[in-house]
Amino acid sequence: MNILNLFIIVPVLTVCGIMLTKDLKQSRLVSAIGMGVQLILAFVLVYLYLAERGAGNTATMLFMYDAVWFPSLNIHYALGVDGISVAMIALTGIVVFAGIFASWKMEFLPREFFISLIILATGVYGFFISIDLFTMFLFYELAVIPMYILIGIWGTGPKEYSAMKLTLMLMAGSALLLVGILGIYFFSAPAGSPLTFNIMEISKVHIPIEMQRFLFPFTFVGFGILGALFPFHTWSPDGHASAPTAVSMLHAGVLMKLGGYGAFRVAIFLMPQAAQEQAWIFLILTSISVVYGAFSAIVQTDLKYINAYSSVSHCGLVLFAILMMNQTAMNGAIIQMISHGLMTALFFALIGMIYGRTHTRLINEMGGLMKVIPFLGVVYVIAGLASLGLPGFSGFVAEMTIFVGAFQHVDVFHRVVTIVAASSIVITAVYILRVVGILLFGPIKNPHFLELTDAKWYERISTISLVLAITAIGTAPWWLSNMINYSLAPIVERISAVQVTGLF
Amino acid sequence: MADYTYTLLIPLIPLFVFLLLGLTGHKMKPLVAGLIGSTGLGISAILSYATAFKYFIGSHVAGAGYASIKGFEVSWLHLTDKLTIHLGVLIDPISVMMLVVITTVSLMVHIYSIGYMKGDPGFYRFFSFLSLFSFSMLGLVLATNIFQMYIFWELVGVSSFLLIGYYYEKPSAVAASKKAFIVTRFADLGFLIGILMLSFNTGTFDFQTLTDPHGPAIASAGGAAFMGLSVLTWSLIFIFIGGAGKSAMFPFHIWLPDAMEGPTPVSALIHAATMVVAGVYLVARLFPVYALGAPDALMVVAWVGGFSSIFAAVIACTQTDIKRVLAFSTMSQIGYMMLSLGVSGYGGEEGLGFMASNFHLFTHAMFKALLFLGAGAVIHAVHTNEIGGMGNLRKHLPITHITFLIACVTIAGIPPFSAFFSKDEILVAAFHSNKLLFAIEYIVAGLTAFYMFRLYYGIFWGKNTQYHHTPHESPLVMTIPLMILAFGSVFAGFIPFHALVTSDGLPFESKIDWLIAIPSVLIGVLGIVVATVMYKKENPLPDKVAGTFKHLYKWAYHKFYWDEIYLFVTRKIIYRYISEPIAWFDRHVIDATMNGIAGITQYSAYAIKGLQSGKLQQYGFVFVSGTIILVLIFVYLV
Amino acid sequence: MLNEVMFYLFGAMILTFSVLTVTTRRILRAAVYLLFVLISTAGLYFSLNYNFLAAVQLTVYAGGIVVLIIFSILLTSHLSERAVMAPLKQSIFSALATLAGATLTLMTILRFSFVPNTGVDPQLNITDIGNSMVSYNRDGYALPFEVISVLLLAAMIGAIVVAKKERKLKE
Amino acid sequence: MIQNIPLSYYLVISTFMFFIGIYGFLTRRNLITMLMSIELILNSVNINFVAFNRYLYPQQLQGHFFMLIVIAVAAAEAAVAIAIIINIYRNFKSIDVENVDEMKY
Repeated sequence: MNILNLFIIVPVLTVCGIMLTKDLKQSRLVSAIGMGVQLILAFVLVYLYLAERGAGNTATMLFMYDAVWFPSLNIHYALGVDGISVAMIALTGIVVFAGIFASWKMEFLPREFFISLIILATGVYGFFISIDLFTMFLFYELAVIPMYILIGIWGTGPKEYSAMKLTLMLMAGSALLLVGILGIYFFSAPAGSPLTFNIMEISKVHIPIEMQRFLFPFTFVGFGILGALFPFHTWSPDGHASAPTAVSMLHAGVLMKLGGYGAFRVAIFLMPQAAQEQAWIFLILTSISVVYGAFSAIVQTDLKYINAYSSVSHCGLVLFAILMMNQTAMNGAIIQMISHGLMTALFFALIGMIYGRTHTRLINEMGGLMKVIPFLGVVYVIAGLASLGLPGFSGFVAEMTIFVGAFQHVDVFHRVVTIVAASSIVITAVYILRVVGILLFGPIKNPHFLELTDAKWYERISTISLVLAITAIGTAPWWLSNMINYSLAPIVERISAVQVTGLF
Repeated sequence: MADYTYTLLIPLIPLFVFLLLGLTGHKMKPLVAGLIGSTGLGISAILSYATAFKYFIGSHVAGAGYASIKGFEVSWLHLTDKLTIHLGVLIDPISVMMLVVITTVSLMVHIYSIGYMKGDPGFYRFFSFLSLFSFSMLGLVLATNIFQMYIFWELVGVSSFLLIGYYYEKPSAVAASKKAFIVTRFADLGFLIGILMLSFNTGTFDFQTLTDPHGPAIASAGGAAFMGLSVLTWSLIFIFIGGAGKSAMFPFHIWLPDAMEGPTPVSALIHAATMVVAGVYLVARLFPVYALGAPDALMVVAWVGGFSSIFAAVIACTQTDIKRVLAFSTMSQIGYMMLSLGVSGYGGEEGLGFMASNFHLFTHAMFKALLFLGAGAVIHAVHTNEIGGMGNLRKHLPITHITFLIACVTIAGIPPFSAFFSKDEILVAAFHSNKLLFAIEYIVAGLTAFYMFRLYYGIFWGKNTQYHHTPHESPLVMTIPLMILAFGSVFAGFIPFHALVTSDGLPFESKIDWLIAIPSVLIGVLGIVVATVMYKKENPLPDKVAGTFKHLYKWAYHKFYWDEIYLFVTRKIIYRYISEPIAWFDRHVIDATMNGIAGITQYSAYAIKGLQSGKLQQYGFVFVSGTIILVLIFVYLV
Repeated sequence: MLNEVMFYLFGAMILTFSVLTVTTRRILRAAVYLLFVLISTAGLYFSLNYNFLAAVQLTVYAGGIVVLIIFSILLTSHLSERAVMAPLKQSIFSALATLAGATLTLMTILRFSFVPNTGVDPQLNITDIGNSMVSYNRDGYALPFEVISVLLLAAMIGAIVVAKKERKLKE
Repeated sequence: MIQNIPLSYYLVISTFMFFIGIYGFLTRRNLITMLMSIELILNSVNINFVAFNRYLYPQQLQGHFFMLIVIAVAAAEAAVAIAIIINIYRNFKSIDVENVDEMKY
C-alpha cells in the first residue's frame, strides 16, 4: 500500500463516516478523528521522506504510484512527492486539523458542512501529491468547487454575491489553466512517442519556445488568479469576508497555495524559457501586488478585509519569489507559502473566534479586548508579529530568504522590484499594529464586551497547533529549508540551464 | 584560546525565564515572578563578569591585543552557496563590554522594578518582557554575523514595542509603542537593504570576515559607483540608517520622547542604556569596514551624530516632562557617541574616537540609567511627570536627591566623575578631525550641563509645591540600585578603556589633553551656574529668557515640529493620499472591472433571453425559416 | 380514367379544405374542414388500392381524433366566437416563409425523377397485414407494434393525469 | 391504372398540405386550431409514406406500418395535447397562444 493513496482514502472514508452520523457532535468528532489521522499521516510522510533521503534515495520523486485511469488519452493517476510537496502536505494537515476545531460549533447543517470541507481538503491533498497534469487539474477543481457551496450556504453578509464572484473568477482561472495544460499535453511529446500528462516525463523534453511563449501566460495567470495575482485578486477580499471561519482558514491557508505551487510546478518548471522571457511582466505585477495589498490593508475597517488584503500582499510575495527563479528565492517562496498558510489560518481562526464573541468585525466598534479575552489577544498579537516578519516566527525566515534570493540578481530592474517588495515589511507593520492597537489595546469601548469569555478548549487546540507550527519553523528553519532545497536543486538546474536573453 | 562556549548561557537564561514567566507567570505570586526574573538576570550578570574578567585579564597575554573569538556557532539557515545564517556568540572587546553594561543595567532595573511595579496587575508580564528584552539585547551584542544581529535587532524592537505599550489600556502608550515600532521598522528596512547589498558584494555575513582589514569587504571598497559613492559606501550608509533608527538619531528620533510612555524602569533600560546604543554598537561592530572601506559613510555618521546632539540638546532645554528631558538628553549623548565614531580613524592613536565612543557608551549607560531610575523614584513619589508639579523634593527624597545630583554632575562632565574622561576623549578626537564638529560639541557640553541642572533644580529645589500626600523616599529595593549605579557613575571613568577596547584590539597610550579638557569643564560649570541662577529659586528670569528668544523657544518647545511633519506624512500623505486612493481604486476600478465583466455577461444574457419569448409561434417561425435556410445552403449552395 | 378523376378530385378537395381549415375564423368549421381533408385523404388511399389504410384513416383520424378535437372545442370555446387572427405582419412573414419552403421542396421534388416499380400490382389483404404486424420474423413488426401500444397507454394515462382537476390542497 | 398519375403529383399535394399546415401553425392563435394544423402536417407525411410505398416498393409493407404508427402517434399526441389545452384553459381562461408565454426564460 502506497502511503500517498491514504491521503485520498482517509478523507473519503471520513466523508462516508460523516454521512452516517446524525448530529453536530458526531459529525465533528468523526471529522476531527479523520483529519487527525490525516495530520498524523502527514507527519509520518515527512518522517518517511526524510528517512528515505537519509538512506540515500536520490530520485526526484519518492513514493511513486501509477495507475492508468483513462487509457485513450493516456491519463494516469500518478502520484509522487518531493520535499516541496511533502512540506505543503504537512501544512495542509495542520490547517485542516485546526479548521475542524475552529468550526466546532457549526450548528447549521453540520454534516453537510463537514463533508464539503473535507471534500475540499481531499482536493488539496490530491493536488499536492499528483504528478499527472490532468489528475492535478481534476483535484484542483475538486478543491475549488466546494468553496461555492461553503460560502454560499454557511457564509455571512453578501454571501451569494461573494461565493459567485469567487467561484466565477477561479473558474475563469481554471479555464485559462485548461488551455495551458492541454497545450502542454499536445506540444510536449517528441515526435513518435505518445502524448503524456506526466510532469516528470514532460520535464525531460523541451516544449517548443513558440508554444511556451503562448502557453506560459495562460498557465501562470490561471494559477496566479488563485494566488491572488494583481489585478485578479478581488475575489479574495469579498470571498474571505463572507466565508465562514474554517473556510477562510482553508482558503487563505491552503487553497491559495495551490496557485503558487502550481505556478511553480507547472508553469515555470515545464516552460522555463518562456518564464525567463516573460518574468519581468509578472514581476512588476507581483511587486505591485505586494505593496498594493499592504497599502489597501491600512485603511480597511473590517478585520477580514484587512487580512484578505494582507494575504494579497503575502501571496504576491510568493509569486514574486517564484519568478526570481533562483534557488534561494524559490526556497523562500515555498517557505513563505507554508508560513503564510499557517499565519493567515491562525488569523482567520482568531477573527472567527472574536467575531463569535463580539458579533462584529468592524475594528472601530471594538477595543480593549486584551483585557477580557487575554488568551485570544495574546495569540492575535503573536499572529500579528509573525505576520510582520518577526524573527522567531516563520514569516521572518520566509521573507529574508526571499529577499536575499531576490537580491542575487545584479541588474537594476530586479534590484528595484526587490526593494519595492521589501518595503512592504514596513507597511505590513503599519497595518498590523494599527489593528492590534485598535482591537486589543486601549480602553474597552462597549460595556457588553466585559462579559466575554476567553477561548474554549477546542479553540485553544486550534490556535495552539498553528502557533506551534509557526514557531517551530521560525526557530528551526533549517530542516524545512534543507528539505525544500534538496528538491529544488534539480528544478532550478532545469530552469537555469536555459539562459534566454530576456528584456532585462 | 580559551573556551567561551558557556557564554551561550548568558542570553539563554533570560530566554528561559521569559518562556517560564510568559507561560506560567499568571499563576505565580508577583514577588516570585520578580525574583525569578532578577535571579535569572543575576546569573547572566555573574557569567558576564566572569567572561569579562577571563577575557580582559584572566587569559590575556600582555601586549598581544584582544582577539575576537567565536565562542559558539551553529548554522541556522542556509541561503545561498555563499550565504548561510549562523547563530553563535562572538567574544571581542566591545561585545564583552556590552555584556557587562547590559547585564548590569538590566539587573539593576530588575531589582528596582520589584519595588517600582509593586501592585501592578501585569507584574509577571512586565518581568517576562524584561527578560525577553535582555535575551534579545544580549543576543544582539553577541551576534557573530550581521544577519544574526538583524534577527535580534528585530526582537529588540518588538520587546521595546511590548514594553512601551505595557500600559495597553492607555491610548497614548499604545500610540507611542506603535510609533516606536514603525519608525524603527522603517529604519530597519534601510538596515535590511544594507545587509543585502553588503552580503551580496562580499559574499559573507560574518563579522570576522567582514571586519578583517585584508578581507573581501574592505577589498571591495573600490567597486562600482553610484552617485559618486562606491557600493560599499552605500551599503554602509543603509546599514547606518538602521542604526540611526534604533539610536533615535535625527531624523528618526521622534519615537524616543514618546517611548517615555512606558514604565520608567523600561525607559532606563531600553531607552537610555542599552537598546538605543545598539546603533552605536552596530557602527562600532563594523568599524573597520567603515574606517577603511568607506570614509564617506563615516562622515555621514559623524555629521548625523553631531547634528542630533545639538538638535536634541536645544530641545531638551525647553521640555517640561522630566522623562522627555532625559530622552532628549539621551539622544544628544548618543549623538556624541556617533560623532566620536565618525571622527575616528582605524588603529592605534588614530582609533581614539572609537575608544572614546565605547567609553562614553559605558559611562553613559551608568549615569543615564541612574538618572532615569532617579526620575522614576521621583515620579513614584509624586505621581506626575511634569516638572511643574514638582519642587523642593530634596528633603523628602534624600537618597534619590544625592544620586541624582551625582548623575547630573557626571553628565555635565565635571572631573573626576566618569563622563569627564569619556567626553574629554571625544572632544580630543573631534578636535583632531573636524573643528566645526568640535565646536558643536563644546556648545552641546554647555547646554547639557544647563538643562540637566535646570531639571535638577526644578525637581529638588525651586518652588514649594503642595502635594496631595507627602512624598516619601522609595523602598530599599529601589534605592540600592540607585546607589550602585551612582557608584558606577563616579568611578567608571578610571577604567583604562584605551588598553581594553580599541579599534584594532591593540592597546595604546592616551592621556588627558588639558588644553581641551579645561575649557570643556569651564563650559560645563558655566552651564551649571546659569541654571543655578535661573532655577534654584523661583524667579521670573526663565520666562524673560524664553521671551527674548521667543521663536527659538517656541520651535524648540515643539521639537522643531518634527512630530507634526511626520504626522503630516503619515496621516495625510500615506493614509489619505496613498492608502485610501488605493483602497478606493481596488473597489471601484479593479473590482468594478471584474464586476463590469460580469455585468456585461449578464446584460448580454438578458438581451439574448428576449429571443426566448415563450411565444410558440415565434419559435415555430424561426424553426421553419432556419430549416429552409439550412436546406437552401446544404442542398443548393454547397 | 376513373382513377385520374378521383385523384384530381380528392387532390383538389384536400388543398381547398386544407386552406379553409387554416383560414376560417370559425373554429368549429375549421374542425369540420379538417374532417373533410382527412376523408379526402382516405379517398386517395382508396384510389391507391390501399383499402385497409383508408379504413384506418377514416376510423382513427376522422372518427377518433376529429371528434376529440370537436369535443375540446366545445369545452373551451363558444360557438359564436370568431377566432382572432394573427396580425398582418405575422401572417405575411409566415406566408413568405411557407411559400419559400414550398417552392424549395417542390423544386427538389420535381427535379428528381422517380422511377415507379410497375412490375407488380399487389393485392394486399388484411390477413397479410395482420400477420406481419404481430410477426417477429424478419419482416415482422411486433416490436414497433408493442412500442406504439405502450406509447398509447402512456399517452392515455398522461392525458388523464394532466386533464384531471387538481385536488384542492386544503380540504 | 395508377401509372397515369405520376408519383410527383402526390408529393406536390402533400407538400402543399404540409406547408398549409405550417402556415396554420404559425398564424392561428387558437391552440386547438394549431393542433389541427399539426394534424394536417402529419397527414401530409402519411400521404408521402403511402405513395412511396405504392409506387416504389409495392411488394413491401414499410410505408403501411409507418403510416399506422404515425396515426397512433397522432392520436396519442392529440389526446395529450387536448388534455394540456384543457388544463391551460382552466388556468388561463383562454386558449390563445399569445397568453401562454409563462414558460419563457
